[in-house]
Amino acid sequence: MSEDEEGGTRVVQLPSGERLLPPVPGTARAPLGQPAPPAAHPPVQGVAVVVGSRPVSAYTELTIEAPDIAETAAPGQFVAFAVGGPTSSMLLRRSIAIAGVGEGRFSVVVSARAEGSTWLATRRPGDEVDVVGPLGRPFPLPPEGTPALLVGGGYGAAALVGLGGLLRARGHEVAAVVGAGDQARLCSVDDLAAVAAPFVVTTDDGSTGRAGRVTEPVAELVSGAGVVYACGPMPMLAAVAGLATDRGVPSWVAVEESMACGVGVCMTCVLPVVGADGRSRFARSCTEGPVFAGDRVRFADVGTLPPDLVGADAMQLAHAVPEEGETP
Amino acid sequence: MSEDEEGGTRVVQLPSGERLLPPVPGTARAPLGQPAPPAAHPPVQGVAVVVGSRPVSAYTELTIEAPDIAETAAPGQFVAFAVGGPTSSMLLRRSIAIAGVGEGRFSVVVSARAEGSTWLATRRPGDEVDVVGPLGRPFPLPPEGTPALLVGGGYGAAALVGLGGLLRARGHEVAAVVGAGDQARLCSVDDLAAVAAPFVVTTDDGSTGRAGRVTEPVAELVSGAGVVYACGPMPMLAAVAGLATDRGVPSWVAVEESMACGVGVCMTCVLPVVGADGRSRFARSCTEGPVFAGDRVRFADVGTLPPDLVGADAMQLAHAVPEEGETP
Amino acid sequence: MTTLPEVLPSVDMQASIGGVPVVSPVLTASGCSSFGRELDPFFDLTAIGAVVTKSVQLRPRSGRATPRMAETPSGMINSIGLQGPGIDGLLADELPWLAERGVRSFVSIAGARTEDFAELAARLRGAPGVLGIEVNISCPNVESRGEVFACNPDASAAVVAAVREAADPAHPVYAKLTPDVTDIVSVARACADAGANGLSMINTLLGLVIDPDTMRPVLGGVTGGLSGPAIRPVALRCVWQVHAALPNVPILGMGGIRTGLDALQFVLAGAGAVSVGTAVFNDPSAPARIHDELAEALGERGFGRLADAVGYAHRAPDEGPPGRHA
Amino acid sequence: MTTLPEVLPSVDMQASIGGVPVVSPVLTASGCSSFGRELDPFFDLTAIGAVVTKSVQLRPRSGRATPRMAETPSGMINSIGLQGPGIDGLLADELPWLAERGVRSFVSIAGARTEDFAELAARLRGAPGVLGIEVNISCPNVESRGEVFACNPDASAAVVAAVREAADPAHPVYAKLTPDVTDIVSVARACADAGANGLSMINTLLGLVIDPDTMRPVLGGVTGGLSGPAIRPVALRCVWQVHAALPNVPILGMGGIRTGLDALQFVLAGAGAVSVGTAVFNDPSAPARIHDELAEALGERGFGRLADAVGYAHRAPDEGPPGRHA
Ligand SMILES: Cc1cc2nc3c(=O)[nH]c(=O)nc-3n(C[C@H](O)[C@H](O)[C@H](O)COP(=O)(O)OP(=O)(O)OC[C@H]3O[C@@H](n4cnc5c(N)ncnc54)[C@H](O)[C@@H]3O)c2cc1C
Ligand SMILES: Cc1cc2nc3c(=O)[nH]c(=O)nc-3n(C[C@H](O)[C@H](O)[C@H](O)COP(=O)(O)OP(=O)(O)OC[C@H]3O[C@@H](n4cnc5c(N)ncnc54)[C@H](O)[C@@H]3O)c2cc1C
Ligand SMILES: Cc1cc2nc3c(=O)[nH]c(=O)nc-3n(C[C@H](O)[C@H](O)[C@H](O)COP(=O)(O)O)c2cc1C
Ligand SMILES: Cc1cc2nc3c(=O)[nH]c(=O)nc-3n(C[C@H](O)[C@H](O)[C@H](O)COP(=O)(O)O)c2cc1C
Ligand code: FES
Ligand code: FES
Repeated sequence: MSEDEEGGTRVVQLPSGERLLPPVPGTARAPLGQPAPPAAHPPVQGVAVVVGSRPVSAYTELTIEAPDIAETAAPGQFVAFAVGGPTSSMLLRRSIAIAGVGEGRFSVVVSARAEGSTWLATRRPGDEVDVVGPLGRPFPLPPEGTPALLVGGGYGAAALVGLGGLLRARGHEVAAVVGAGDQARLCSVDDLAAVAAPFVVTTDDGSTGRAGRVTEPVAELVSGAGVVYACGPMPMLAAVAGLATDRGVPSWVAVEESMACGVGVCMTCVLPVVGADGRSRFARSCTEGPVFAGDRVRFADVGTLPPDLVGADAMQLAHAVPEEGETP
Repeated sequence: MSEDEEGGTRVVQLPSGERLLPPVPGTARAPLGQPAPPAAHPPVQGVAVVVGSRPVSAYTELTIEAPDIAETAAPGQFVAFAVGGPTSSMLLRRSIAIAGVGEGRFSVVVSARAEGSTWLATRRPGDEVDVVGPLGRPFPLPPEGTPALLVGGGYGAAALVGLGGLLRARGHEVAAVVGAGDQARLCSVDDLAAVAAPFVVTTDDGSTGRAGRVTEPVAELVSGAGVVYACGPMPMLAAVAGLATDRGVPSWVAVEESMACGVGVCMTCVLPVVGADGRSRFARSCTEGPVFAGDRVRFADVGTLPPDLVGADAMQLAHAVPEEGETP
Repeated sequence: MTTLPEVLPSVDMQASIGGVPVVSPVLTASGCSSFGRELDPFFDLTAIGAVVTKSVQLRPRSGRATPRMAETPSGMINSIGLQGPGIDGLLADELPWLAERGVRSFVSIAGARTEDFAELAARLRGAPGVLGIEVNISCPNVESRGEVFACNPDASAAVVAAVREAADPAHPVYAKLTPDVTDIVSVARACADAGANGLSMINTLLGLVIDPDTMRPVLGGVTGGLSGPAIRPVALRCVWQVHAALPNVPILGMGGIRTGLDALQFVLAGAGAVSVGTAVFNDPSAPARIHDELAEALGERGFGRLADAVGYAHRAPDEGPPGRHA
Repeated sequence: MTTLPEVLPSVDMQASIGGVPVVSPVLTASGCSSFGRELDPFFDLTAIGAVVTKSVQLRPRSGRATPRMAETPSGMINSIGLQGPGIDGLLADELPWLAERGVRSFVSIAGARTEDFAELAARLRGAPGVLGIEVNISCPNVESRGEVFACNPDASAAVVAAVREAADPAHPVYAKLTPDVTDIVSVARACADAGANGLSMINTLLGLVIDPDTMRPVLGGVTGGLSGPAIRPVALRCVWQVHAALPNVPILGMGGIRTGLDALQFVLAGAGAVSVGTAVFNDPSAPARIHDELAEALGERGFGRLADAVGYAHRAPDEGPPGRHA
């Protein structure tokens, strides 16, 4: 797993010995989790007013007045913001998970990274933002009575708060593990502590909670869970999904891939996913995700072109012939 | 003359019968005014804080804390602002005349036109702006005792306020004519009224003051003046300079040409000007202007390539041969 | 769904794609609206000229490994690798969905050999709702050591002729040109002479971005295509040059169109219709918005019909300002 | 004058222009800093690699009628028409001013015939403070119906050979290439084979903007050159391709450089030095700032010397992350 809570590492290194896919020959394996079903409501686009902004550890929580989004969003979905204002040189939207909804408003937790997310994190109450949402597929809910384990990394924990509340309201037992590189990059600790027990906090540097990665407490808690939900950096998702799959527990992960459009038209946000027919394809994380069954995502192959992908054979040609401008 | 106070019209149409240059053959003509000398101080670049913003008729007056600029600027000079913030798609600076200086601050009057000037006009106290200045050549001051006539059009009047005060402080008689399309586009009326007598206001639509152009009162007042200073749209400058020259009165005009750099390195801001040697050249309005002797600017030729310009002969070649991409 | 502000009733926005009338001169751009479905929540797909579908090849393609894009100043570069379902998937799943809803599709096809293009065109005969065919010749030609077809007038002409021959005669065939050539007019002329009913201009410019962290090219494919407002002046120049040289060849203009005034520039330069690509990523309802803004801009300038504005910027210097052209 | 923040002492920023050492790899770009004087108030001109002077021709030129520029998204187009004092004015007024202050000048020359270039190069023999000659071959060639020299490998080679022959042997000669060609590597190779000591890349892209009010092209010259951050990915692609094909030919990289990280991309792609053009209009002290930012960026990435980073992005996939390259 990477040190980098804000993501960016593409090739996932799992703790040695662990393999996610394909299954070790001869090993008994549960059937794969179902693909997450699409959302019930289509997205809308419009200008919305920022009604609240507050620092949340290393991040900024924005609250935005947008009844049409707030009233239809489900946990696991995200929104996409235009950034930089009308004369911006930044054309692409920034995708941000919905952290909470209520009273016609929704909230997001923004980590100021490069220029676009920094612009977003510096919006103040009264400012207007152009936002599209709710986008993507929500976390599917488990059968009645299933105990759930929630695992959040960095600002990813924020996306689990709504889910935690919903599960508790429906009578599920909820456990949670929340981790980050250090105390400042922990997020939504109080909100998740209020709905989850046991509730474990980890930091890589031990600045608060248990020292180390989320994987240790997850390994301890997963056997007691009937379903695992995870949101955070890709290496964490890979590890958590791996632990769940190994124990035969279904898992749902909300992935984070670089997105140009957020609405499914550009094909930039793909990752290799095993489809309902058992064949792998490059699936769009914006419209076919961001929530995928944890055992369907081929984490180890992210950033590569696995030869068994549907249509990978047709690419050979392109690879044999150097395209204009590529080095031979 | 054009209706458009905010400029844009390039080919100057003077009231019929009037010709500025070349002189009507046989007409006795005074020697041309001297080229304006360069400023005493070089420009500086830096970030400055907006300390005041207020609406001034149809415009916005900004006050900016920048001692290094405020303490060296002379009337007629301008500053150049970067616009749109760090992620702006607008690369070029916007040139704005300095309207006043004092206490380490300078003020400008901004007309929100397209995106860049609109961004500038919406800056608020506390905001930071990146500004270069003071730029260009100031208005040369007349010999002691010379009565001066100031003529301002639209927001151009603002650039004359400092000059008016300076002339009065040095004991000159000062008259002024201030005009605009309508009342809302008049500017600096009170400031100029305080230093000038006679003081005449005109509006094209008669919404306040005398109905009509500034040219009528200027024609009446120019004979009483020993020097004329004008700032405003190009067609107004052409007409005022023409009236002054015809009466043998020297004039100084502060021109407004589209500028990419404002500091003299790009050659986009040129107009045909008669040089000290009597030959015409494309002169940069940012560094050789914006203040020119009114009888040196070939207003009627602006936007054309007069064949007698130094180096125009070398362009024939380029014209004979269609360049790539030009229609034949 | 965005409700459209009322369009000035005085401007007739009917346009033509190679002779086939369409209700709007605004289309999507290939690869920037997938097969149209995902934009259905954002605007009425039947109110634009057509959905230009993602370039399809004979076989399904996985596309390239990620990363597939990088944002650049006022633009982006991409290297998707033509991920898509292949012609069978297009005919089985995508075209019927569009046709059922009355959405016109302008089908973009791509191949590695001249015969691929011809076969694709033949397969589209009789397909429901197809308005015509856009031939994406900005692909490497395996038979010419991977040289891009559109970089060579002869290779371009060969593809166009084969497609025109194989295609349904009712389907106008547009050749989509790359700006990455020394002389775009010669490629345009070769395509027109080979039977193209129109020209789509421009495809992306070849570009590269290096990641300052990895210190290697960002894209898995090393180079990628630059698109967005950054390239608009280049696109306008191409449209201008080709319209000046071939005033009777219809042009579908594109490259950085984000507003109605941008679209107006393309129309004035000679485009009879326009495609909106990268701007959709910023604003998924851009095609409908741009239609309305263009109608308004034309009306404000005294045009009664879109058709009268096509190529208007080429008028001789002594032709005065526009009157009402109704 | 901007006071420069202290440069990381560990990075050796010495660069070379065709073998001649310079204190900084950052230069100005021709036509974007006039003859240097106007930038003197903003930074120390002796602390950059050189001032690349506005392209000069044999005779003084008035340049074109205005308007000469239009702002575009993250860029601008210009059509100045090479306004300038001619070689006599350059030698009499401009070069002595620079030389007196110890500022190195990289003199850009332009012409309409091969002989013009040769004569200009000869005139520069012995001129004070001249570091070398940049040959702006992106000009129309009167002897070839106005085709731009740089669009044709043979015409480019002829100019380069004539200049190399006529120039002071101590003056490195760089050919400045246009990106508006199908195959920039073939032009680059022709120039290198003809004796160019290096290549400057890229000149502007041919573009056009239409004024929505006049409904005609904005520029007096109809088309103009597109520059600024908008074109950076195209410039980087050109540098990458040419460095990949001709790894031993020095490259002066330019096109949209605005920050040290932008400059770093050019260096990693293969440029031994860079020119800063349009960014100067936005920030007149940009060359000095970019020098400092580049030094810092190199230091942060473990490079001890600029020279070690040149072309670093081309390393094979199995070569690991950078260590310290001192
Ligand atoms: C489904 C989803 C949910 C997310 N939720 C959150 C959240 O709740 N809080 C938060 O701070 N961040 C979240 N992110 C990450 C966030 O989108 C990126 O950090 C942000 O886009 C980076 O913008 P930038 O201007 O700082 O970076 P730049 O690198 O300048 O972005 C350039 C382009 O790349 C895209 N991009 C770069 N990194 C990412 C990324 N990791 N994911 C998606 N697109 C990317 C941007 O959208 C933009 O188009 C989420 C991403 C996804 C996909
Ligand atoms: C010496 C001088 C003094 C000026 N003083 C004032 C003033 O006091 N108040 C005021 O409101 N305006 C003033 N202007 C005009 C002002 O610079 C332009 O209105 C403004 O740049 C337009 O910016 P925009 O973003 O609205 O227009 P855009 O058309 O989007 O500008 C695009 C580019 O063209 C340049 N440009 C366009 N029009 C002009 C112009 N008229 N003059 C110079 N550059 C232009 C811009 O600087 C920019 O680089 C002055 C201009 C000059 C040359
Ligand atoms: C992500 C992406 C994918 C594209 N895919 C295709 C494609 O499959 N076929 C094609 O002809 N053009 C493709 N293009 C090019 C566009 O159709 C269009 O020609 C180009 O992007 C310029 O227009 P724009 O600036 O409006 O995007 C693609 C562009 C982008 C940005
Ligand atoms: C206003 C302007 C004038 C230019 N004049 C010249 C010139 O005289 N000779 C030349 O070789 N390049 C000229 N160029 C091109 C630049 O030197 C440079 O190659 C190009 O602008 C790309 O770099 P940039 O994006 O940093 O500006 C000019 C560019 C601009 C913007
Ligand atoms: S971000 Fe465009 S398809 Fe997913
Ligand atoms: S604005 Fe650049 S030279 Fe005057």
